[in-house]
Amino acid sequence: MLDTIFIGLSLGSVLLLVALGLAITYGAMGVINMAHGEMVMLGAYTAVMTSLYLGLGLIAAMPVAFLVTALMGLAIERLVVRRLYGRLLDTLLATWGVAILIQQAVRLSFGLAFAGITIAGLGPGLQNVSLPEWLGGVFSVAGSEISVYRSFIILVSLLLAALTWFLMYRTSIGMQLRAIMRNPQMAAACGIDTNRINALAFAYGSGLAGVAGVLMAGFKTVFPDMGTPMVVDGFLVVVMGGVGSLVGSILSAGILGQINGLTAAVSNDIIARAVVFAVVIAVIVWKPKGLFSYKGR
Amino acid sequence: MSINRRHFLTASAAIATGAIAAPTVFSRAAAAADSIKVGVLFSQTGGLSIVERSLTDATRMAIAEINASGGVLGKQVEAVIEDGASDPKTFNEKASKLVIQDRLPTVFACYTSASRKAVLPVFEKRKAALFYPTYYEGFECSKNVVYTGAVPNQQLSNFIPWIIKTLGKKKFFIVGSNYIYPREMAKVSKILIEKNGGEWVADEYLELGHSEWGSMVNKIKSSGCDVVLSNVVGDSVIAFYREFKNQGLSHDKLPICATVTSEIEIAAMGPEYAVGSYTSFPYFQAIDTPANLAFVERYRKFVNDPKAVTHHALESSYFQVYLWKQAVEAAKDTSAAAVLGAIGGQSYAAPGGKVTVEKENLHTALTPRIAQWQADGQGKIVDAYPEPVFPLPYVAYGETQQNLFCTPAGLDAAKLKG
Amino acid sequence: MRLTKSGLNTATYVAFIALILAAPLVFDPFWLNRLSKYLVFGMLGAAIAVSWGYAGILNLGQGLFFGLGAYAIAMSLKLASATSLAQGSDTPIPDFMLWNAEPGAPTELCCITKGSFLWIPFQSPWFGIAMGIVAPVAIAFGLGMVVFRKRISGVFVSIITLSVVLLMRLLLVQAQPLTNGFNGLTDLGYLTVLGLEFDPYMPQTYYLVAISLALVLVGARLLVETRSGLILQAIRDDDRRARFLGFDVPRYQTFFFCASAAISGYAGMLYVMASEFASPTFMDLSFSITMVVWAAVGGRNSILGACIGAILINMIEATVSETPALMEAWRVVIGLAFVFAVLFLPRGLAGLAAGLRDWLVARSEGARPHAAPIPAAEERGRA
Amino acid sequence: MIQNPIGAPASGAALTIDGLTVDFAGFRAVDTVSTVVEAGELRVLLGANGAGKTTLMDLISGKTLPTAGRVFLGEREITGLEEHRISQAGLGRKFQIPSVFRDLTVRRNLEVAACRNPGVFANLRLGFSPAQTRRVEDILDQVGLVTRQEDDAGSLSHGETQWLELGMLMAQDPKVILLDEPTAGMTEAETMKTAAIIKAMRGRHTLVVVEHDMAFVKEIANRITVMHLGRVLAEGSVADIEANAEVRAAYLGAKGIR
Repeated sequence: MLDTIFIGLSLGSVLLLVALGLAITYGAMGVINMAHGEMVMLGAYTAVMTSLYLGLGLIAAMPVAFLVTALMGLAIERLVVRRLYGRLLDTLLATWGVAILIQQAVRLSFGLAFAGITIAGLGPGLQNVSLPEWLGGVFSVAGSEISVYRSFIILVSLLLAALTWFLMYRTSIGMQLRAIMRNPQMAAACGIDTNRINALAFAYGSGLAGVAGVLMAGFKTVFPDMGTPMVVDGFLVVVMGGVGSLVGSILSAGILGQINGLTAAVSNDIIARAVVFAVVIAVIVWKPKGLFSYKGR
Repeated sequence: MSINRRHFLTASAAIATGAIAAPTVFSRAAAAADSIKVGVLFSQTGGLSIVERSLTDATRMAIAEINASGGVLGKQVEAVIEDGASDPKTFNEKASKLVIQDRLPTVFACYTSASRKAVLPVFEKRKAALFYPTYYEGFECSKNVVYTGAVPNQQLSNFIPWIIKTLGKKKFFIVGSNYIYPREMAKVSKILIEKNGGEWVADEYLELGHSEWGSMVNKIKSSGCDVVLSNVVGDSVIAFYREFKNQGLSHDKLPICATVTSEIEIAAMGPEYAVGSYTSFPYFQAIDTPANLAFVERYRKFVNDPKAVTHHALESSYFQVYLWKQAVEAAKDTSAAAVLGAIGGQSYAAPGGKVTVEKENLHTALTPRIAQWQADGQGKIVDAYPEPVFPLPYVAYGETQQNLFCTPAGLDAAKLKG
Repeated sequence: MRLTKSGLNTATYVAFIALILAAPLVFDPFWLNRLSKYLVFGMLGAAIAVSWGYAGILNLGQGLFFGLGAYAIAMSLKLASATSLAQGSDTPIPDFMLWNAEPGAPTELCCITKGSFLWIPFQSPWFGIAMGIVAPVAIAFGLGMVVFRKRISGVFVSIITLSVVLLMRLLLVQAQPLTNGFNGLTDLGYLTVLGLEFDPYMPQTYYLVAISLALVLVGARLLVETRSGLILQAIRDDDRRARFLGFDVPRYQTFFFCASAAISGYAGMLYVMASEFASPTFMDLSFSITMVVWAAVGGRNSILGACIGAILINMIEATVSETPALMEAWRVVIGLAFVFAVLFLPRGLAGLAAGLRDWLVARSEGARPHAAPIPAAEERGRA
Repeated sequence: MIQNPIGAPASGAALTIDGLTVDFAGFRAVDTVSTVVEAGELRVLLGANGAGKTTLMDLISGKTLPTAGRVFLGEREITGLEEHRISQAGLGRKFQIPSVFRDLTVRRNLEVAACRNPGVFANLRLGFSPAQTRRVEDILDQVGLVTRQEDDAGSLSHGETQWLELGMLMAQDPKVILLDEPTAGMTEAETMKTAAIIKAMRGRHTLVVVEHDMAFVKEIANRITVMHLGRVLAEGSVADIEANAEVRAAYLGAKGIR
């Protein structure tokens, strides 16, 4: 039983990793960034490349990945998203195009494949990252074997959530961002540089996705399409939790993780996934604003 | 009807060239007249391109070799390559382009069953020949397809008894991706397990492409099994093996015995996660024969990648071009009917050993082998059949070499009921 | 001659329909078949314009309706195929059911696997055709009644439709003994109506598709021109205002959602006839999003525009992907095209055409256009 | 249940409000408000910001559900019905922030409002009857938007948008119309034109108007209801209210009505 709950917790933490960035870009900025999954993918590739060429380990790869994907996010915000504020559903379509572009760029080693140059670590193939010794294996708690790496992911995702909370609620940038969330015109009128704050927030959200990618690389396959299914799950978490509510995203990731883990334990993973979809649909129909919406009503 | 259509074709082809249909301008079918054109259709893009690009490469390599040694019937072979984009819809469309627009009698195509099923109507109704290089679930008896990959009996009939008798493992946990191939492999396995005195404790499935293995591995841990039979495909494989080790399981005590895990997946997951596990395939890169070593060498040179791996479907993609060449030369004709008529009985000394296309069902006799994965990412062959095994696509229904269901006349459906 | 907006609009429809009906004079059977698939996609574009452009409902699960239509007719055609008749049973039975069934199960549709009796009525192709419309409409109706009654709008509708299509796809693949799972339904018979066999490479199939598309375009256009269509657009602009004018908003939304579903289901059926297979990939998320992008590029507020957008993008995709130099890069080209279309053509190609139209009208009136082009449609339903 | 001080609606009453109360988590935005608006009357609702005027309109028109109390339109009870049902029963409403169909032309806006039949199937027909067309053209004329009829409503000025919304209410032709600050943000000239339109609507409709501009109020009002902190403070003719000491104290301050 304990290991089942642990698995649920772990599934939830993986969901949260992806959803955290979305909670910023979608929840706070209203941008449906379909390329978020590709940010995760780029983060994972950063882990592959840094270990291949710089000999960096998983931990050291995290800040690098954060930087790489944050810069990428900044570029996307500048070039695409900025032109689409207020056209929520159009951001979905444009970033879908961006997602296709990024995927194919990685697959073609950023165009170098045309010149016949292959770069180890890129290209269409499957890549991987080895875990450091101390993150592999298991430890025992009350007779249950608990995976070290999964515990590590839970820890990191909670730390990142706490960091995000701190940035949002305890710094002036976070306060400005929350002001923009509620009323962009008013915030601009109050002298908040909305362009700058939006760009920073988008970069931060993308950077979180990059860190998530590094952690994914530690136990999943790294390949150009890896991000696509993740972004859907991430959106479900954020919408169910209540758009704009960080705590809501955290709790809904936890709830969906446990539902998934428990259902998978008593029946199977396919049913578990179906149940997760059904729960999300039911919650949105029941409470369209999400479980923990920051607005009243 | 056929006269009608031909008339229609010639009448409209001329107009079409200059018409708004710009795409016809790019048709490469109208190239040099004294070459023999064949179609090649695998995914160059999308998720499956990971594997399928290597199949295109192997096919191109075989064609290049054939051309270098004088071609077929004195003519050069020219490949018309299209991209299936990992999507059955696109496979269907491109297959109809190759067969109907470019009028190619023979196409080397498809990795997944789903894509093969999507192109099948194009080949069957338009009487073209499809060479299909992948191991698959069986249950097909098309007279327009030459199957050069393994069918369940060629992967399992040696594997299951070997696991039970040699490894001494008796309690199977069967796990697979949720589609027809793993389900059929499971069905055949269960028959064999029970026949050999073993038992199976679970038969579980995950969505294709699923990469979250936490729950499943936890289930395996608590199931009390002593061996895992994996029919998991694609990138899920990697996540599976990694999770398996991360949750503290080891192949020494609880080996994964797989039917799909090939050199590609092993290289992608990092060999340390697979050391000690087993796979059953007719071909492994590690087959230690001069022919195979030379083949691996040539392939690496061809794709300009000194670390490129070879695998079962890749080898089949390669040798099936030679089988086609032999059939064309035997018939002295490149038409689909001639190729399909002459292909039965053709044998070829493939990198992995002798292969023969059986006259009865156009499937290929292959040599089952079992390999144990080593730290260098190569399989060590631990068991091999002394000779190629006859393919039985309907083995789950009790098909035997003496009592074939798929015959030159087609499928004998009456036998399915028994 | 004085040009009018509506006159030019009608002329565009007439010209387009004349063009697709004349295509067999120019194209060979292969391109005709390929074109018929693209016309089907064009029909999907029109369906999206109805629900997105006119009703403001961005359905990210349009593939569900397409897939249901496709499976409905594919089930009938599967039972009509030669192999289904040759499975050693008195009644036709799909080959895959035999090898998915438990050993020793009776080889009858009634009871070979759990739920296989659902296939029995599909022995009549008319039932399959009817279900191809009825099933999508029924699901759209149920979904609409719940979602729109609860006043869910905008991106939340999108998320719900997206979840529903993913859920249905999951169940479809899971129900392998009934649906052949991931491999989908292939090896189908031809639909034969009144002795006319619809071989996908014969002109009659093309004409079936082309005439269907013409009817759908005209029908959809008329539908949105009715008072109900007008009220629907009013609801899209401001549902609260419409409510206070006395209109039962959810009913209007559900009605047009169903209309869009019916068109998509019909398109699914035609696609099966043109391509001879049905696959769960029709319900892939990427396919549903791709459809929306077609409509966005063509012009979400224009039925004909969205339709032409779908046809054009597919033609370009085919051309680019069959150009050897671009074999691997064609997706980059397509991705870039999407981004640019969304950024710089918010009203799609139809917006360009409308600008041209207004310019022509203004010129023929001898005056300069009196109003600037309509600004980009505001996104409704921001949370 | 709150006691009913008025009882069943009197015949001749267009709108009867009986003990209407709404409680937002302990805060009573509208507290046992009762009043009767006679058919053909133009009633002005007066009150400071937060007095509960707009909330009262929300409760009448079905936007918000009341905690207690009842609303009658004529003799029919409309408490708790959905907005479109209340509207079908004969109540129209203009919002404080003008609300029109921005992507439709001015004419189309009025045509939508003139579709008397609410059903989706009943409206599956093309075009409008000559009578409806005439009506739409009359209204265009009355609200002075004839020259702009083919423009998108989104391109109208603030004042024009207000007039269009008033025109839509005319086209809808309900018995009772609620107008929430019809002159908010208007210039002097625009206000005068609005007053003219509202006067023209009088007689044909019963009107309830929320308004701050006292000059405007004096121009149009029959009777005034003053609200304060969610309750009715006073009700009477313009002169009555101007003379009312309680109103002066609570709302108008010492200076009285200018």
